[in-house]
Amino acid sequence: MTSIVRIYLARLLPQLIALAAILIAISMTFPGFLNLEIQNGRLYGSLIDILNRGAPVVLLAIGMTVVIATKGIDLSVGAVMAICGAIAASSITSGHSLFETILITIAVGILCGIWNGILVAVLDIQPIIATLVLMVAGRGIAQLVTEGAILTFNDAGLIFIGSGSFAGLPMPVVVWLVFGVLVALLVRQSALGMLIEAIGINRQASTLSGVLTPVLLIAAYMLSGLCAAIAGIIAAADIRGADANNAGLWLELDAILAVVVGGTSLLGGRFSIAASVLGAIIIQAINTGILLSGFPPEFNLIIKAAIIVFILVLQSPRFRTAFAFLAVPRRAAKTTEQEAK
Amino acid sequence: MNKKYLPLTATILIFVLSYALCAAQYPNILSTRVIGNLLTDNAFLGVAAVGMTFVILSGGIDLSVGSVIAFTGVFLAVVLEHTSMHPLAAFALVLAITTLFGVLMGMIIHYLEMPAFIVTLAGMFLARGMAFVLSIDSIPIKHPFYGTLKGFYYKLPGGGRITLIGGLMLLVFAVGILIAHRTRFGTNVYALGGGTATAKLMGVPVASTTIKIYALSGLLAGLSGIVFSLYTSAGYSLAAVGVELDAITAVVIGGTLLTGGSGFVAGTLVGIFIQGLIQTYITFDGSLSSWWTKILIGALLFAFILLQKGIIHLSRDARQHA
Amino acid sequence: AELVVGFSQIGSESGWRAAETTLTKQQAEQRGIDLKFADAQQKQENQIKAIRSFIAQGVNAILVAPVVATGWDEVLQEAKDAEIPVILLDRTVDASDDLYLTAVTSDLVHEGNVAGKWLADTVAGKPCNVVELQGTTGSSPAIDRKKGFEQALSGHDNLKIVRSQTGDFTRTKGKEVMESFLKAEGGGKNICALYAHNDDMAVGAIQAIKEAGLKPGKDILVVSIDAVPDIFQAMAAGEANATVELTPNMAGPAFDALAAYLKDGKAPAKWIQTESKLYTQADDPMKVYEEKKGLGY
Amino acid sequence: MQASSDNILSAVRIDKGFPGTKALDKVDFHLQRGEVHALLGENGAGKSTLIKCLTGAYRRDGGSILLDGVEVDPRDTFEAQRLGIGTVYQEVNLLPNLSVAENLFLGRQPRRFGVVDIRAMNRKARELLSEYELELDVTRALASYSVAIQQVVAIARAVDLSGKVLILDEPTASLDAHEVAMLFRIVRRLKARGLGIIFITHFLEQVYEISDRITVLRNGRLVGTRNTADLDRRDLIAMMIGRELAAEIHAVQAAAAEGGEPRYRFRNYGRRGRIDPFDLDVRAGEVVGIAGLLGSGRTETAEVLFGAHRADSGTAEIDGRRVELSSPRAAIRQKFGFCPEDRKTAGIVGDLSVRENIVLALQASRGWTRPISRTEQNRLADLYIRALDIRTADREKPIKLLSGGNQQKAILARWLATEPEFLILDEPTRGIDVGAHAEIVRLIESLREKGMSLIVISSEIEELVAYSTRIIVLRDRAHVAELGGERITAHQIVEAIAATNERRAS
Ligand SMILES: Nc1ncnc2c1ncn2[C@@H]1O[C@H](COP(=O)(O)OP(=O)(O)OP(=O)(O)O)[C@@H](O)[C@H]1O
Ligand SMILES: Nc1ncnc2c1ncn2[C@@H]1O[C@H](COP(=O)(O)OP(=O)(O)OP(=O)(O)O)[C@@H](O)[C@H]1O
Ligand SMILES: [Mg+2]
Ligand SMILES: [Mg+2]
Repeated sequence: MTSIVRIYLARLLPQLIALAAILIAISMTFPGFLNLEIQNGRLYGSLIDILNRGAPVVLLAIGMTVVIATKGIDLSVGAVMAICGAIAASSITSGHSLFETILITIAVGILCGIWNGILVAVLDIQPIIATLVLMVAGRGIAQLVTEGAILTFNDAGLIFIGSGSFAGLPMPVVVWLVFGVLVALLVRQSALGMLIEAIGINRQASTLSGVLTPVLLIAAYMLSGLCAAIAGIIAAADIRGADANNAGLWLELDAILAVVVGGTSLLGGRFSIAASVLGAIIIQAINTGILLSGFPPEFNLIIKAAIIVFILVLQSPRFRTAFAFLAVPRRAAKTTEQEAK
Repeated sequence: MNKKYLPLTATILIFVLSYALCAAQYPNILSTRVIGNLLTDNAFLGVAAVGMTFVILSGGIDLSVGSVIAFTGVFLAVVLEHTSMHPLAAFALVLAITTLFGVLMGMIIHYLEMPAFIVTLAGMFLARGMAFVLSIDSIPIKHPFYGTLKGFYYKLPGGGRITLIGGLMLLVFAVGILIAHRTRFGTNVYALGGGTATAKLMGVPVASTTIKIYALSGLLAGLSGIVFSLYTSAGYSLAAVGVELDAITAVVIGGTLLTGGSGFVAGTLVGIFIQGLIQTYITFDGSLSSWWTKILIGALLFAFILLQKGIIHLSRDARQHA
Repeated sequence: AELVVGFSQIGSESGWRAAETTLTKQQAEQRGIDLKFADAQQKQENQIKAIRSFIAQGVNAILVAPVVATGWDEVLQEAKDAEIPVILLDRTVDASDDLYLTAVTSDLVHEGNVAGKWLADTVAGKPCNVVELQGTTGSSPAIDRKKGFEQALSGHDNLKIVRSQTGDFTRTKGKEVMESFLKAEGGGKNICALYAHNDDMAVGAIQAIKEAGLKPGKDILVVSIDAVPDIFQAMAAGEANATVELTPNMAGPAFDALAAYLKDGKAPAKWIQTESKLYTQADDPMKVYEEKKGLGY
Repeated sequence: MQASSDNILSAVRIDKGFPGTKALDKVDFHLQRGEVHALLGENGAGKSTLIKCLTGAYRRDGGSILLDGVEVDPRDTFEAQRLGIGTVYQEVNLLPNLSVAENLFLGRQPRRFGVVDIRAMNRKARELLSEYELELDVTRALASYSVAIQQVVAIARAVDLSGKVLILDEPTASLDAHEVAMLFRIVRRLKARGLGIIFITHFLEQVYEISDRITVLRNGRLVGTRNTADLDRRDLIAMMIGRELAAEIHAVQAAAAEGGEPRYRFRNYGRRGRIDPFDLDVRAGEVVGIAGLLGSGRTETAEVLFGAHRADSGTAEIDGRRVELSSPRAAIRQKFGFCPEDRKTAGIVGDLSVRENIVLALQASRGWTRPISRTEQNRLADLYIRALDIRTADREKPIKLLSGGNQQKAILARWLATEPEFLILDEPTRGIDVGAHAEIVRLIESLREKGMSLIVISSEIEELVAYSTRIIVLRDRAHVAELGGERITAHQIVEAIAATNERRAS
């Protein structure tokens, strides 16, 4: 058991270090950053904001991780978020119950995933382009639902998902924590994880070994659609309205970034849900840090770019090997000495 | 016919067919004006897409082009406004900067073994950030030389024009085709796309090729920025958002595989025209709401990809049975 | 024959924009005009393409809502050469004014100014820390509304902008940025007023203020611009204090000017300025809300 | 040993370690001018690693390299090529997406006016390949040719690049007798020109046929260098595996299958454009060998049988019951198994561990909802690592880091773990060392004895003779002859291939 924990920690170490470094950097520029207090029965503070605001990207990153593990990519998640937010809002305003609304919305998200999956797995279209179709058209569909306006709602239940709290934590945090653990368990306790990795590494060999490649590929995109649906509900519930024009806009890039910061290769194969979640939190920490820093907004992008490059350099295999060499220069020097004699 | 020309042929076929279809509905689409516009309006995209083609052929991707275009425009506007530098000198300077930017990204990608997607994503943030820092305002460029350059065009019968930038795009494509298919560098690009490890074992200079590819993309993004600044006579930090996706789409519609190693620069030109045609068609129709516009663009994109797949599939089968 | 007018719209990035599109279509329909609509997806190059296409089609007139002020000379010249009148909607351009017939816009700087004046008058000399939610960095409303607001504040040393960050004109970002403002300024105790470049960001920020346990509209004054329906609901609930109207009906005056011009060649004034009306809680917000909510916002 | 002036290439005390493995431990190697030097050793002995260190593909940890008595340090393979070292690396290492001609001349394309002269390049490519009796469309992508042809192209490229030294790492693994003979003619010619040639193979006949000296590695260490003429086969094997081998391939005739009803009955089975319809019966406890020239359709037969390419004509029956073998999954459900020929692209799942590669097919057939427990996975992996003697530091090592032969064994293990009843092996002994070779042959026999039905494709006729109860001969994508019982001899098979050849020719 402890060895499993250790393996896990070793895998997540770079991400944990990066996150710690960023948190420390922010708290140095902004002293009150680490403060936590209880307010209205829920935890309140910048750290909680990071977890809360990070919810959509965390959720998207969970689905994206699995898709990327199959050597795919899903550019449509932002648009699917918008569609699902719009569906949720219009369903709740047209009188459906909360339960029905969530059910319908999730079904729509999964349907979007199936569409992407069929394009990739059955029609054999390259994932970037296959999902680009829905990325472009999807936002149009979302706007069609809301007719370009922000569709507001007042259903207390739906709003609760966005800004309520449970056990002292904001609901979005509870949702992604529970969902993340569920997906991680599903993937790792079943054989799904390994089979998906096999497909991502060598699709042909996997198919020849009897892996049900198309079905698993579609399932991966379905999961991504599901994640986008939940993220869409949270985003809409957060502002009590569905903003089809802006919900999830460019979030697909953040989600991909989160997966990569989490150390999953874009070439497919080995993946870790936990690491991607950490990656998403790192990205949100950067965003929140920038907001707290008080720099003029013109500098936002430069700061973000610089920090990302920094983290990625730290994680790059080359840098790590160079670091490993620095760590053992003594022994190496000794052997060469001996050889000289 | 050689099998490798199949995607290209399919793309051209689809373009010709759909052009004919559009013309049947709106005869005006055949006017030289529309054809001239197709060249001029897509010039900056075309120039950037040539660089993107090389990057994608090598198995990489460059998400920074849109931001680099914006940066170039703002840089030119600021320089021309605040100094007495001649535009040509400013062009040279900005091209040097964007090329260097590409070199840097290439070096990070190669030496630090980081995925191009992420490195260029950071590059995208950085370039746009630099544009913001230079100026958040949109700055008009009033230098008389710009007027001179715009004065160069070839008037077609019927009111259409082949403008300088439209011609420049065709030239860039011609040079791109030459580089891709008739130089050792070009073959090396394809070699990288076929597999970096193998290419390395075969003696391809992977480091210098990778760096040159991103340098070329940076150079062409810069050139595209110049074209864009000529096109709009202005520099604006929010310009050209998402152009990288348009360029990637054009490259892929043009029959190039995103996995690298297979495709044609010429295909990208057709891809650009197909996208331009979609836009023109939608404007000519003029009855679509904002949302239906998006949905239709997505649907047409899908239709093109599907058609391409279908044609390739059919002709493969036909040959096998032959 | 009926009049064919091309309309190049920026896109559909906000409810206000959707309302403008709806109203333009309505106005065209009322006048029996065949409106050719082109959505530019936020891209200037698409707008230029659309205008060129309109010219190629030979429309009778062109409406443009320019996404940015610069870069229009060439294409406007082409329209002029083709003798097609162009009318600018809701934003002006940086080009010689003989290239277009007229511009129907509000004055963005003035809008910021109205908001600033209201705030200065309301706090009446008391010291007040203001936080500002900017629009999309680099967009002209963000730049001008900031400028106008700052102009109104100059000379009032009691008013100080302590934090200013972009909220991208969206509710989500408005809420997120406001959350960090509240944290950064002692839980909101140091903030006396919020100025948002549009109502959507204000609506998001109001929620953030409430979730932080403060009362928007009282603990923190809220003033914003656009006058979309939802802000009137907030005003009715006492959670927002004032908004400056940017009317989405730019097309009405534009079509009127066009009709006059086509009828007897009477060139309208180069600038038809729309009113930047200030609404406060005193203006029966619920009634305005009811009026506005059917307009496609 | 001191580097003599006759040495064209010397490697002194080469060290190379990988995380967890010491692949080369102070290895000395001296190659003389005008000799063919065989580099031998078991799978994973470090042969390929030594080659890669010599040619700059890997950075060595220590030691020096002398070329013509001058110390050199090729930083990459490009530099090695410039120094006159041409190399064929193990597994075809060419670019499938480039044309044949581009592969041959990559990096040194003929130029005119600064641009590549494609016509001249294609002409030169055709000339080059005509020496190898290959008439190819050199403008077509390499991927459209079979592994064997790709191998010949790789050899042609390396030979053309080798001014001083030619290195061949298992070049003959996918070649048949005819191509091998051709290759040897070329090697002899280069040798006469004074080149030094390093030759790695697991075929000992070839070693004795062509090499002058032999160097043997074991576990990354140098065992010794001998003159081929002075070293007999038994001693050589002992040097390689560190002990006496009981028997290599026992060239005993496999017991003829008892009569009885065939379990598997394929009628008029085929796929247009790939393999002509054929009839095939396989009984339980029978090994059907498939022989034929390169590109004769052996692999295609296997793929159609396994459903990797769906048959478009004919029927398949198992125990008299009709079955649809429409996909690998369907075939696996009927307890089929298939070890593909091209292990790099169709066999291994590179980044997964040896354990995961072994359990993959079993897990796939159980479905994702019924995971094999970790303990069970470990048990299976350990079982087959031991049973097939897979050389790996531990079962968690990514399979791509194993040597080629050991990868092959792991794929075999993948199928054995599913306990198949009908196993198709396409070139199962390719790239496998003598010891393991004998083991695999023994394994095939024991599987047959247990009542399994096997189809084995091999280019090694001797080997086919050893274990087949029946042999099918293919030519031009058609099954043309069947040999059984007494008629299974190497001579008869060669005759059958040749006879059909003549019949076609006439
Ligand atoms: N890149 C690598 N990383 C880690 N270990 C490696 C790597 N390449 C090879 N090895 C290990 O080094 C050892 C030597 O491998 P090598 O490929 O040189 O064997 P070989 O003698 O060529 O075997 P074969 O006959 O099977 O080709 C093996 O134990 C292998 O697992
Ligand atoms: N001499 C040749 N010239 C051109 N193409 C060839 C030649 N030999 C084989 N091919 C092609 O290579 C493919 C290989 O077929 P297949 O794999 O079934 O052959 P095989 O008998 O298994 O041979 P191998 O020894 O390569 O495994 C065929 O599709 C054929 O078109
Ligand atoms: Mg080897
Ligand atoms: Mg074969």
